[in-house]
Amino acid sequence: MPPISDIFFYLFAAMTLFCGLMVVANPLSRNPVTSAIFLVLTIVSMSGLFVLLHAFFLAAVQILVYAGAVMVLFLFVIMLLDIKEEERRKFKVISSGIGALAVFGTAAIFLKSIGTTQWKGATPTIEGSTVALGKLLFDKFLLPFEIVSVLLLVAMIGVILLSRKELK
Amino acid sequence: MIVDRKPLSFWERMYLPSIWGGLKITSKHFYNTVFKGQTGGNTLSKGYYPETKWDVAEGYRGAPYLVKDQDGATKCVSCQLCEFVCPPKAIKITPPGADSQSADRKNAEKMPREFEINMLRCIFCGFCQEVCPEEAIFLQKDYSLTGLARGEMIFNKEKLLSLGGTSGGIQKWKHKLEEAKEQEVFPVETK
Amino acid sequence: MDSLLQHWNSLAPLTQSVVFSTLKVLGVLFLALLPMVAYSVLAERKISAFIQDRQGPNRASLPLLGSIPILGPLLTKLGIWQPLADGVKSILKEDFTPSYVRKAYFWLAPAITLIPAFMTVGVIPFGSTLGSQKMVIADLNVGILYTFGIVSLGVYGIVLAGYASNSKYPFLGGIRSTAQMISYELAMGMSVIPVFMIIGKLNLSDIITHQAQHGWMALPFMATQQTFASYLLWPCMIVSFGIFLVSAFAETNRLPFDLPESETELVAGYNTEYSSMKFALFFMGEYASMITASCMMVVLFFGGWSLPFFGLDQPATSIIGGLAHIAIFVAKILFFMVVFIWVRWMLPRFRYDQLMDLGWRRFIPVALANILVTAVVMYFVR
Amino acid sequence: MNSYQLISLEIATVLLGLGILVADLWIAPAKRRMLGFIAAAGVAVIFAASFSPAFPDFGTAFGKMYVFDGLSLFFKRFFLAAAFIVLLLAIDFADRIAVGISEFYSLILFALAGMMFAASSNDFTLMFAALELITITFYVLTSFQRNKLQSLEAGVKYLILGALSTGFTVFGIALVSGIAGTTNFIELSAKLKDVSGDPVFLVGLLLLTTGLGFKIAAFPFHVWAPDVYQGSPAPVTAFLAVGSKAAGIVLLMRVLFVAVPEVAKSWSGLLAFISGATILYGSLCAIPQRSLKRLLGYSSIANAGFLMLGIAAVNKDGATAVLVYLAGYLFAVLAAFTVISIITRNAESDDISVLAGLSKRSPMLAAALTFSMVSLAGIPPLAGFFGKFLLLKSIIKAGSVSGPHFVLLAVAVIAVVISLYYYFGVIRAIFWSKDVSDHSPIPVPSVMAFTLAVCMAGMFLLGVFPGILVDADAEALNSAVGVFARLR
Amino acid sequence: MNLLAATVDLPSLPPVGLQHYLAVSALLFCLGVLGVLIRRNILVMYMSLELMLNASNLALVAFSRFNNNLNGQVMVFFIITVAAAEVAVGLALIVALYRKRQTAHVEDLTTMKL
Amino acid sequence: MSLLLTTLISVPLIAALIVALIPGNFRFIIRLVALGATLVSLGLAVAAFVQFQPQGFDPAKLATFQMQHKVAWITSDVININYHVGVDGISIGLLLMAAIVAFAATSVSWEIKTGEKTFYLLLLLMTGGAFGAFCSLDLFFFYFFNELALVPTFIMIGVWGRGPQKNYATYQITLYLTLGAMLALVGLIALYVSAGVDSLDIVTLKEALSKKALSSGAQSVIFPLLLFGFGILVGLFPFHSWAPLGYAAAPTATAMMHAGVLKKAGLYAIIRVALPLMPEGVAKWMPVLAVLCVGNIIYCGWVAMRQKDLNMLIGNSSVAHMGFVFLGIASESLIGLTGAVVIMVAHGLLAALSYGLSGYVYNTTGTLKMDELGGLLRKMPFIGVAMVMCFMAGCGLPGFANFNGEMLVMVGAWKVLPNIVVFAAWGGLVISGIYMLRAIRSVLHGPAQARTEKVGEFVIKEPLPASEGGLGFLGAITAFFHSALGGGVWQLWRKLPYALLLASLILFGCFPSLLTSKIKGSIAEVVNLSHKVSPAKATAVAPTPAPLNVADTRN
Repeated sequence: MPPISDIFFYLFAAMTLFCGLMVVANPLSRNPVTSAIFLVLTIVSMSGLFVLLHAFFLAAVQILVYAGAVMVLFLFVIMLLDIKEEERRKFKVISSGIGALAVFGTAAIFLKSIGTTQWKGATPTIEGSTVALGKLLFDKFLLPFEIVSVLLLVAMIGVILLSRKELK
Repeated sequence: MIVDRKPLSFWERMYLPSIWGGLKITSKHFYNTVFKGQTGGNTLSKGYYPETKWDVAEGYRGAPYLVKDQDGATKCVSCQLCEFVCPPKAIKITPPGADSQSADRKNAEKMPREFEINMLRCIFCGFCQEVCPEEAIFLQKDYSLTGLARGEMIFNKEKLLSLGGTSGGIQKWKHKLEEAKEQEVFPVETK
Repeated sequence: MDSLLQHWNSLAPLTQSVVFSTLKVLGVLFLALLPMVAYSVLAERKISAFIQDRQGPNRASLPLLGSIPILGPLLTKLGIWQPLADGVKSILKEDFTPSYVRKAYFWLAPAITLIPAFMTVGVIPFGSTLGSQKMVIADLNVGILYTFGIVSLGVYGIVLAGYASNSKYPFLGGIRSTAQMISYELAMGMSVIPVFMIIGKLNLSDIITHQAQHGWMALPFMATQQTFASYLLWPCMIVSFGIFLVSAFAETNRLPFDLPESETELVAGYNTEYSSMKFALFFMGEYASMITASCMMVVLFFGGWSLPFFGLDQPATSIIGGLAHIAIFVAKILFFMVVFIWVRWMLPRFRYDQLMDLGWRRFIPVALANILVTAVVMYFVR
Repeated sequence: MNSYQLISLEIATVLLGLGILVADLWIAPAKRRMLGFIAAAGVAVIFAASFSPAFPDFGTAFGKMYVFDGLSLFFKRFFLAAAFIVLLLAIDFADRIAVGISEFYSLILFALAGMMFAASSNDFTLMFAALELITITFYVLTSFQRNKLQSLEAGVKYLILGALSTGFTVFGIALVSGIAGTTNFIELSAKLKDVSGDPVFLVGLLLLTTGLGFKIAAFPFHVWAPDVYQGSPAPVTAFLAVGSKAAGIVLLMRVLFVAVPEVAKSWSGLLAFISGATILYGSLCAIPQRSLKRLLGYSSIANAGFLMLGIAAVNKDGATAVLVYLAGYLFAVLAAFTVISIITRNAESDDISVLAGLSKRSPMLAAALTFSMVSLAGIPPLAGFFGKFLLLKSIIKAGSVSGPHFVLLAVAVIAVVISLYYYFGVIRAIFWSKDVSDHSPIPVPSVMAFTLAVCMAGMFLLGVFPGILVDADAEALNSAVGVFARLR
Repeated sequence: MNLLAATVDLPSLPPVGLQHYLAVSALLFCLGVLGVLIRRNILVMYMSLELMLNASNLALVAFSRFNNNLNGQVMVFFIITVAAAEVAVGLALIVALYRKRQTAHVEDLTTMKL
Repeated sequence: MSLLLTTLISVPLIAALIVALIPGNFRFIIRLVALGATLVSLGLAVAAFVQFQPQGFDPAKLATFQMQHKVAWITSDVININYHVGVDGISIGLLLMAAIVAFAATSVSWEIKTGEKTFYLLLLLMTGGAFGAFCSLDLFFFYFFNELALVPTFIMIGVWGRGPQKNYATYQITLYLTLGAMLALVGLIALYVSAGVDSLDIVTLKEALSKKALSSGAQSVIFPLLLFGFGILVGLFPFHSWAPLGYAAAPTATAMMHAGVLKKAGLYAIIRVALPLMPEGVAKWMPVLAVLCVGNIIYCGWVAMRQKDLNMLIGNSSVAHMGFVFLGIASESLIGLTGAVVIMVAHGLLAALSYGLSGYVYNTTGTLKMDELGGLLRKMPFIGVAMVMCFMAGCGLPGFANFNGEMLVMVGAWKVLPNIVVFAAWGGLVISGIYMLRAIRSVLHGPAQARTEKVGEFVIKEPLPASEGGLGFLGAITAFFHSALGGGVWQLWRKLPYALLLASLILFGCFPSLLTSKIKGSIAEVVNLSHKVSPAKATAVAPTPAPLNVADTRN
């Protein structure tokens, strides 16, 4: 009888991968909205995995930022642009097939190497406590934090510049 | 023409006075209703709707019905303009066929074999009345149409005519008939 | 009975907690939340009627209960049975699905709207303790983040409803709602940061405990031991609360920010094409999120279940105390529900650009400044 | 040593950017060009300040996350010099941008700050943050001419492939730092013995290299470069070709030579393959190009290959050669883009035919473009030659250790010949085009003339007296934190 | 636990460790790459890229848990932040392109060809 | 330590700088500056030639270079390069030849009518580069200067070149020469890396490698790189096709400078670097070179016979002449190599003269097709006579310097490569005789054709541009020179370059010891070093110790 967390792991992992697959290769629909919704589901189930890894803060942030903001933005744009053209296009079988083969090869390499790696880590004890994370962020990782803040400023400027109406 | 908006003053921009004003008004009404019993039912009329029916004023435009002229003849000539213009597509007219009675009076062009208004669809917009060349359809005072089944709410020609009553007006067919008769009496010399 | 208790005690602690959790979930959901939603609809109708010189629902009656002398007509007049009638109507009405909608999303959207609103309640401590059980379904360390996370998912329902309806007014409503909710989520999130700066925890139970001891965030005098610091921070908290309150209106799509469903412009926006139960779900979702928002305000700014009188600021030791705390909590929620409803009939709808302007150019800068000021004040206080 | 003193150059740059951004609010639109001068002057001051003797000694900051050593200082100066010239270019470019000229300047400055941080990063976290600052800024910059479809397409292509590279980089970082248990390069190198055999670690490192390969447009991760170079505004292309590429190179050097030196040695065959393929691909594809910017795009791919050559050598000569080569490349490419920017001002096309009769219309531009092409081709006495010389030397030196490098050497030689072909194609268009339709002299704004003078002076100075640079570079590498000093 | 044991009979699976998480993450990453390769809609490609970033997040959190340090989680924090910024810029760009070109399909980006 | 060579190199370069600063419409002044600079450097070269002390060879120690000047340029642990100039017997003759040709080339450049400024600038750069290449003792600088001289070639052919195949020729010459240069560069770097003395200074290298030779593996790689790299620069069969084409398309001065001077730099490098430093490479690869040089001599001679274009003929014959030099090198004998150097000098003068004359013919008649020319001897007596003499020198008539060189080479090679010498003699004497005489007949003799009907000799006179006349004092001086050069002495002046080249050819033809006495010591060292590793072979080739027999080379 596996521990309950393991059961949840398999549950969430299966859900993550299934929804991930549905994002990229949904046999029923090539509608971008469907992809987006499945991506939201992927993210939500992934935050379940985060919880299993005791990263509560990140689990919440994952949902808050990704599902709550990023994906809404995606959906917003998809709807705004009314993008559904791909449904009408012919699916290029050969090039896609080659791409898929390459990816399967890569996946095989990944899995093989993960399978053969010798992990010598200790038993996990760490908790993703918000306080510890915050302290680390403002102490050891202060510099990247500040850089990211500049980055956000840049993104803001960029978005405003790119999306504001043409003056002429 | 572009009219510039009046710039808001500082307090207007803060929204607070408006909120206060809204609060004052609503509280007053709330107090009056709850504690003084000054509801619309009490002050404007003598009760509430199902018991006390509302008297509509003159010129109220409710459900559309068909009307007859003074002679009891159907005014509608089945031109289907109202069917065409009806926004919710509530009107359905079946024109007379070759073998059916064309009109119930002399010298008229034709009348509808069937004329149906689906009152579930009708929005009382009045376009049909507006567009009718024969003044055969009028919005009348009925505002509360109820029924127990959908089928009941589709009013056919008989029902519409019976509900609509008589409306005089220009009596076009009568005049036409008279004109025709006059021509028989005084034939025009053509040489 | 004894044997039952014995059997219960013999169960593993985990099993016990699972059972308790299930009970709490079911209890909160079906005994508290759904009735509250139903009756807030009634409250809304009643209050709106009173404000507009009307009576409001006063006719729905039950066959037997309605004929009880005095009480029966009174309850009927108060509209107590109206929610039941509404429910039955929603279920029995024809569920009309237009032919052009995107079916899957059309069906999903109402459910997606309702679920987040209900899920949020999970972390809210609606009472101190009842017996040995903490009156919160899940006492998360990152409770507030969880709340915000789940709330942020609420927008999907509306967006999808707009998309699925495949018709212009719902679509515009959905788009508006997305932009509005994302914008105000930001202001809302920033407005509560000062609270956490002061308290230093993200756990909602801890927040209430802190307030019970040091005064409510928005009313610092509501404490047994009043501190100078909390008075110094009062202005900051007032600003925080103000922004939170207004943002809550926007987040729940309530007037004066009901742009997504403004009936005069958009013919009720995203739910134009919906009818019967699916519409009812949207309707319930809105009221559920109002309740959630009220809960959040109570927890964050008004001391949750605590009251600085009669020793009610300490976690309850008796069943009575526990029930009293729950009652206090519910009472506070009701207060805010009334505020929500009242405001709806008090203020006209904003224009969309005003709404965005208010969110982005007033609230966010003010919230940021508030964080800064709070930090400075805290630096000098400590 | 105070951490903040060490990052004072970056702080100054960011503050300058913010200042420009804020100053925009009070400055009349007509006078906004002035902001460009302020920005350029500010960068020049920062550049000069980096030579100040009062400047702090080398050291590390923020828990060894940030290193300030010779290598980073060299690259910082490099980036500052590049940004200075790019800003001058941008001033002239201002009237071709519909909106947001002051944002244009400040974005360049922010990208510059990102590059400077990248040069100093000694930790995956900092590296990631800096890299993303650069990349995201460039997403905006490449598509800055929103009214041009080309610019937008370039932006989207850069976006998708840039994000892809970010994905690779991040996953690589995850695996590498996860297996090693640390994100710090130096700590990682200390633990390298334990983990270097781990397949996941190696896969992660490969992904990381791939991601960085994208940034420098190395084969087979080069696909974005030609389109993006062609579509972007000229100053952005120039900055992309010089700054972004150099940032990729310095990070590649840091990762390979500081974090995983032993692995880098054993991978030199792979690196050599990438380098050779990049050189050959860039050179061959450049031949049929008609668009000048696209031509330079392919040439930049080839040049990325040459830079990889120095890295593939995995020795100190190679590292030095990379630095020398970059310095020469800087002036040559910037001069080329300056000229292109001036010429295409009225032409609205960057087809090679716009160069027709340039030698008559504006001898100065003709000379500048010729010199930059000659320098890029690697012909003395210009700066490009010495870089190629050192690169060849380093690879021959590495070749005396292992065999595949000789193949790489042959490829490099062939590519130089090919590159001469297309560079001379440009020179040919300048000097002896048949169908010259326009004979009017091209006005050269004084800013641009100054820019060209700086570039040409740089090219000649570094070409005739490379000693200054080589000494400085060797010293930079000697003082670099990590294992540079141990490289043979 | 025994509550579940009473009702569900699960097949015996190996105890979950780091490698399981890594495998999930690697597969997710590959799915992302697959999406970028086979889909031609820019927005879906971009979503696939987000999938790749998420895969990295999972790997980092797993490593963080099993390495007993928080570095990985900090990294994830940065990645999420940066990804959000990237998406904002990216979508703005895509919208700008759409306004100009009325397409969100990579095969239509053909202004620049050899 | 002497600044003479540095001055020599810098005079043209400084002049180039001055030209760059003069506005482009002061054409006459630009010409004057260029001419003055080349004249000054000619004087300096003569001075150096006179100053050079012929020296014997002491096998015990390495030769010292004269007039050395050394400045540290880059000293770091990555690379160590010094500016180091100096001359020995091999280079002094070439230097003088280069100076003569440069002056001649500048003099005949009156034909250039467009873009003079750039043209003279490039020509001066080329001159400086050529001087630098022959003087440099640091191989880096050798390469550097060589490239410096090569690049202007491409541009000059492209811009001022002629003929329908101009573009094709430009590309071909550019790519071939770059390929050759790159191969050579790789060879040089490999030499630097494997020599292990952290220097490219020929003196240091010689010293180090004579003590500890390169590994045979390194030698067998580096030697062919240098041989073929530099060989391509020279036009070694089968990499020669660029040369005739390029020269046919080049403007006169460029063809003169390149065919005469720059080509020699490659040969010079082979003799200077490849032979003495890598004896094992020599032993391995010399047979190959010997075979290839037959290709040069016979094949190119044969091709030359078929040419209808005068320039193509000269080009191919020039490549054929290079075959003799390769033969001399392949002989690895003192006499043969000395002969090779003599041919290099002689051919430099000869090629310059040929191209100068053909260029003149082209400019007056507008064609170089031999069947469109004819009767020029009567129309242009001076040019005609010079051309006859030039062609005679080309087919190896005694009295001209070429004869001495070819003779020496064949004598030197006879013992080692008798079969090849037979071919060479056949090619050099018979084939070249055939095509040269044919050229003389069709160009100079016979009836005048349509094109040559109305031409005369040295009648070109152009007015001084107004922009230069009105310059005050400077203008007065300019006007003086202009009238002096363009007036009474005009014709004489235009004859000067041809006369100078012809005179040098005859001078070295009649007094070969002027050259050989200077060359022999240095060549002896080269031969000695190139045989160092395989003593058996060395004795077989040169039974008597080489230095003692030097005197025999006087013919």
